[in-house]
Amino acid sequence: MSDTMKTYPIRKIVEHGPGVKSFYFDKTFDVQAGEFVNIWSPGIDEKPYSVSAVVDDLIEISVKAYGPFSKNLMTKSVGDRLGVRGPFGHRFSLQNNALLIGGGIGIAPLRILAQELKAAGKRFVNLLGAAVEYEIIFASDFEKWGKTYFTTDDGSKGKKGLVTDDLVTILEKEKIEYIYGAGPEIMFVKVREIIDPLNIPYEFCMERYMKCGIGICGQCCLDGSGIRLCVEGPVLKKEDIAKVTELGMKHRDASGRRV
Amino acid sequence: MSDTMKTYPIRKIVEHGPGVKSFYFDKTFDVQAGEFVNIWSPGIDEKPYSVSAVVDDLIEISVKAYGPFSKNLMTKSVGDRLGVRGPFGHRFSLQNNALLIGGGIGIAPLRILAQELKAAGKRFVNLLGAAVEYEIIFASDFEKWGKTYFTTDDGSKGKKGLVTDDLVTILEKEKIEYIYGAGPEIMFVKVREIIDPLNIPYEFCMERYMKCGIGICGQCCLDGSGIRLCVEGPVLKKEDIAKVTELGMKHRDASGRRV
Amino acid sequence: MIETKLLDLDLKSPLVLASGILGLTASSMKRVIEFGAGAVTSKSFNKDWRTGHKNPSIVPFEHGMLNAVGLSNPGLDEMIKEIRQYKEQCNAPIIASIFGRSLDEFGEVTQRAAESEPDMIEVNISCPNVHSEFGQPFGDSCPDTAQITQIVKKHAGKIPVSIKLGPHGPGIGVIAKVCEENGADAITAINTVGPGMIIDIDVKKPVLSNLTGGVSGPAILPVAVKSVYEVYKNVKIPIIGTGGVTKPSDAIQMILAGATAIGVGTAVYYEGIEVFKKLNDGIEAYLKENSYKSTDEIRGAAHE
Amino acid sequence: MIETKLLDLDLKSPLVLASGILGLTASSMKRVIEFGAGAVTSKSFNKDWRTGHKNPSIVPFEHGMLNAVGLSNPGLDEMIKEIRQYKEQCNAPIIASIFGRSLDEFGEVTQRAAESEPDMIEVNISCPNVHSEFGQPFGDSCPDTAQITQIVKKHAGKIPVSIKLGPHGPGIGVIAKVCEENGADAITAINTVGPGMIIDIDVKKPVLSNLTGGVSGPAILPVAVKSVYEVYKNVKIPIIGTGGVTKPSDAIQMILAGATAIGVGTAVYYEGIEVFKKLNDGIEAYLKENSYKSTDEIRGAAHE
Ligand SMILES: Cc1cc2nc3c(=O)[nH]c(=O)nc-3n(C[C@H](O)[C@H](O)[C@H](O)COP(=O)(O)OP(=O)(O)OC[C@H]3O[C@@H](n4cnc5c(N)ncnc54)[C@H](O)[C@@H]3O)c2cc1C
Ligand SMILES: Cc1cc2nc3c(=O)[nH]c(=O)nc-3n(C[C@H](O)[C@H](O)[C@H](O)COP(=O)(O)OP(=O)(O)OC[C@H]3O[C@@H](n4cnc5c(N)ncnc54)[C@H](O)[C@@H]3O)c2cc1C
Ligand SMILES: Cc1cc2nc3c(=O)[nH]c(=O)nc-3n(C[C@H](O)[C@H](O)[C@H](O)COP(=O)(O)O)c2cc1C
Ligand SMILES: Cc1cc2nc3c(=O)[nH]c(=O)nc-3n(C[C@H](O)[C@H](O)[C@H](O)COP(=O)(O)O)c2cc1C
Ligand code: FES
Ligand code: FES
Repeated sequence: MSDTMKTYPIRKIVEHGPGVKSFYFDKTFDVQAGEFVNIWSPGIDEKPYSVSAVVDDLIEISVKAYGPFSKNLMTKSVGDRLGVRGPFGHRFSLQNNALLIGGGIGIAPLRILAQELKAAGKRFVNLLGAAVEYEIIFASDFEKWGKTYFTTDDGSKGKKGLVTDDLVTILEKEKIEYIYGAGPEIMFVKVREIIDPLNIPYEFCMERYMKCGIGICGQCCLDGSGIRLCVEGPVLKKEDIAKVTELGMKHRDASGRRV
Repeated sequence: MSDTMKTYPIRKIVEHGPGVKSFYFDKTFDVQAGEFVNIWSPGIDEKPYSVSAVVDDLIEISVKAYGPFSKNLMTKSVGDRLGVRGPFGHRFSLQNNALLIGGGIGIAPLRILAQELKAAGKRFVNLLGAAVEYEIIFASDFEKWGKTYFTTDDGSKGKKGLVTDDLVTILEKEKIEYIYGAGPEIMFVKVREIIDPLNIPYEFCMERYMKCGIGICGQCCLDGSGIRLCVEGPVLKKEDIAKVTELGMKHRDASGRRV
Repeated sequence: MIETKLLDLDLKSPLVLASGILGLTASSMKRVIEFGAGAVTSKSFNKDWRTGHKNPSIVPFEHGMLNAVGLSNPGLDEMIKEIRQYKEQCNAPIIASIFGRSLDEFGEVTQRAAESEPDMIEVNISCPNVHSEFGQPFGDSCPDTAQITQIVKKHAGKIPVSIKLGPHGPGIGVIAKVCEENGADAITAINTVGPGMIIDIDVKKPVLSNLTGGVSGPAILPVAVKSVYEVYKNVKIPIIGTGGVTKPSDAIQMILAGATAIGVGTAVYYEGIEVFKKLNDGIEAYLKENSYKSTDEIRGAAHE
Repeated sequence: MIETKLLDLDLKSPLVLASGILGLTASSMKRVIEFGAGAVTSKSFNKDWRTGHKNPSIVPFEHGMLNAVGLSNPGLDEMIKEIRQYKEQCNAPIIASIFGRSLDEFGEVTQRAAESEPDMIEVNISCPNVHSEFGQPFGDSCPDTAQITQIVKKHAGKIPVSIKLGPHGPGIGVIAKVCEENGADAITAINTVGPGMIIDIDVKKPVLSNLTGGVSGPAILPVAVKSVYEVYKNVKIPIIGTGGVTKPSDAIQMILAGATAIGVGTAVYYEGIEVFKKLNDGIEAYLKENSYKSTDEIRGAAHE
């Protein structure tokens, strides 16, 4: 693990679909499900990305093209050097009979979680949703490892609709005792409305604008508890999320303003 | 071992005679025969002193009052704190059938050497000289550990005269195969005149004005080889001493001038 | 036994969270108090919000940290809200750190900041990351420092004012004296050192988006201790000694040099947010061992 | 492949022994060359010898070193002898480092030093340890720097002159430009940082007899790299990049920032006198890996 800046050549690139790619780097440190790295594109910017898998001697991150930075990453080729700092943050726990709910690129951190749950011999079920089929990355892996439900906005894969639509039924049918979530914050809000009444414990992998990633700038602190998402998070347990007074609300941008 | 400054309370003081004292400190690092420490008297100065013994959990240095600094040390009491940095420098080797030749306070480093030779089961003989009896510190220890000859300028102990007077006879009588020397440089010069023709290997513990003690200021470098006495010394082997072009000549003072 | 009186403020610990570290929100500053700080300092803010420099803006190296956040801040209005919120939830003193790009802005920001009734206003005239925009830090010039101190005092009302100085310029002792003569109630020393630069030898580019960044952390401790020593020698007003404090012995060096309170920033990275408790315990242990009743007994002792 | 041309001088390695480290005697400087340095710099000397400050005058801390030797030196006559002796025994370039307490002394010392025909004369106008005696370093003032550069050039004859700058003052880029405009042939950057202070918390006293000392070693690397970057941006003359270089990557950062040669001082303590070989090997390995033929191909590359 290294917080000091070091750049590594991209070893491999996989394109999952338009504007969704995985990048692979030499595994120079151990990493656990839920942890993230800061990716520096020299001359451009540096932003946090969850590690989505550890394959052989490579670590993988998966990026969806949103704005300037992620779009810049899409232009990178094998051999180009990117700064990789980390791993940062706090991991997922490993529970049995869990449901993994992933939305869009949020599926990335669930991929490595599934890897670890499998290795730990835990049973788990997956519920993955996205706008279109190709945004559901690693679909086949998830199916290989456990029962997997899909939803897409356009019905191009699995059921047309949102992951929350059949959530209750799946929870009962699959005898789910624990929930892991990763995706847009609006998804967490909706999921909580459903599962809080049912008293199911859970962990969500959250995102906030991050600057330092090492717990000193305060950029990622959550209102309510003051918890630093980059250190105590990005994976938060039910109890911690309950303390967050800004969930689903405006977040802070680079200046610290809520936008 | 620590080169950074740290002060320790004096645990014990032994007065050998007028202006000759041993000071004891907690043994906070391992030390070997020939190595020295830098002693800082806060507000006064800092100078190098050979470790003269390791007794139980204490390390000992032995000081003779010369000028301002050593005289200041004489005024210290048990409990007073002195800076102790080190150990610095390069140790004595441990050879069999050795003669330890000590002059004045130079006997100090020979004391710990004798300790180690004894522990290593080596046979050795001692030849110790000083101005007056009480300046021959640790006399009883040396006698306990091996055959010991004494000389004093005033005959108050052993033979009246210099250590060099009977050197040749002792070398033959005691079948000496190796020589260790510590004391005033003039003693080395005289001893070499005698033993170089006899082809006996030797090591001398030498002194030069020292500033840093850690090999960067250049104050203690010997003309000829450029060897740093504080790092490659203070114990030098015959071959290294042969390269020294300034032996017994003027030495450099704090400014670096030869005086 | 480590309770400390900073001017009229009662601090449970001499440790003050340094500006720019976890100082953006009420919740986060409250949390730092819960972990043992005696007071907190807000992130420096000015009139309008600033996005600051792009990432990388905060990068550790083997012996410290470089930062060029570029005084990013949510601006006056947001920060005042956070300070008010903090005061509702927490009664440990809070110091509002402010800056401006002009004399007028310093005055205006002070006046508005004062409305939120912070326990002290700290004036950052020494940030080395904003040269390009402001030229050399104001704190490097005696006349500028005098003017800023006056205008801030004028608008701060009864709220005490501390001027935050850097190690550079014409000599920190001289500048501190200027601050005192112009009415400053305290001095915070020091801001970051340098600035410095780290170059990645593989991509052959400076790592920080701003190219250079101020140096903080263990590497600057001796410079900070020396600065506090200089200030203490030159002024009577209390000092918030800041720079590189990571271990208890570092904090004690600061007190011996003359600091009343001790700023802690980068150590939050090296030691975790628990650093405040660790330092408190270490300072207390030192006082006990040497049978002192409070830090007052050893403040400035290194000058004797 | 690491052979370096510094002005007209041919160096087998870009590494130059920094002034004040093992630079008192011919024998010791010759030894440094044998261990892999491309050139050596003598200890700074002035007209009369100076005893300098009492010990402790050189004290490491966790991240670097503090020194306040107080420019102790055996004086002009002795040092000229040593330089002559060195040149008889060794053909690697030697740089004579000189200083003075007045303009005239700078001139006089230069003239006499020139007689011993060093390959370069380095002018130390940036030692932070002699304030009390000389006030702020000359190098903090543009007019002083201009005058000194002129008078030294006047007396140096055909021997090239490098001005040694500190990181402080009005901005090292500005000062370097002043040096260039007044005829300097090279810039050495930087001298020590700070100064700093270490206080022993048990005896409650500053450790250095001089109380404060200049900071060198790993702690100052980023400030040194930034300084070299600034100088390179502002002048055309070559730079001897100095400050905190300990690992090969440090030396490479210096070259990327714009250094032609690299000064190595405190690393002799951290890595032993073998450091020169270690650095040479590391630099060569880097050039090979990236298939460069010489350091010329990457000098200043961080500016692109
Ligand atoms: C702990 C953590 C882990 C992350 N892991 C990943 C990951 O595995 N894969 C990945 O692609 N991104 C991930 N992100 C988000 C990533 O850091 C960037 O924010 C994202 O790539 C967008 O950056 P940008 O500059 O391209 O877009 P920006 O210019 O920052 O934003 C452009 C638009 O995209 C929106 N946006 C920005 N980030 C996100 C986001 N993460 N999710 C949804 N909308 C967003 C913004 O609100 C804005 O509307 C993670 C963020 C955090 C804090
Ligand atoms: C590696 C090393 C080990 C040393 N070990 C010891 C030790 O175990 N015990 C000890 O007492 N000293 C030892 N010394 C010498 C010690 O460092 C001081 O130099 C000595 O105490 C005198 O210092 P001073 O300031 O009192 O006298 P100074 O003011 O330095 O000198 C006063 C007079 O004493 C003479 N003098 C100084 N040092 C010595 C010396 N070492 N031997 C003979 N004459 C000297 C000077 O030439 C001068 O004439 C050692 C020196 C070195 C370099
Ligand atoms: C990431 C970061 C941001 C900072 N932001 C500010 C700031 O906004 N205002 C300010 O006066 N000082 C700021 N500083 C300087 C610190 O307050 C402190 O003076 C300096 O870091 C030295 O202390 P330290 O070594 O304990 O961090 C910042 C420091 C860091 C590391
Ligand atoms: C013990 C010591 C003595 C020094 N003496 C001088 C000197 O006489 N003249 C000079 O120009 N620089 C002197 N310096 C500064 C060094 O030449 C160098 O500029 C500085 O130490 C930074 O480089 P470094 O980190 O590699 O040591 C000295 C440095 C040290 C550590
Ligand atoms: S991103 Fe800086 S504290 Fe979390
Ligand atoms: S005393 Fe400094 S090099 Fe030996």
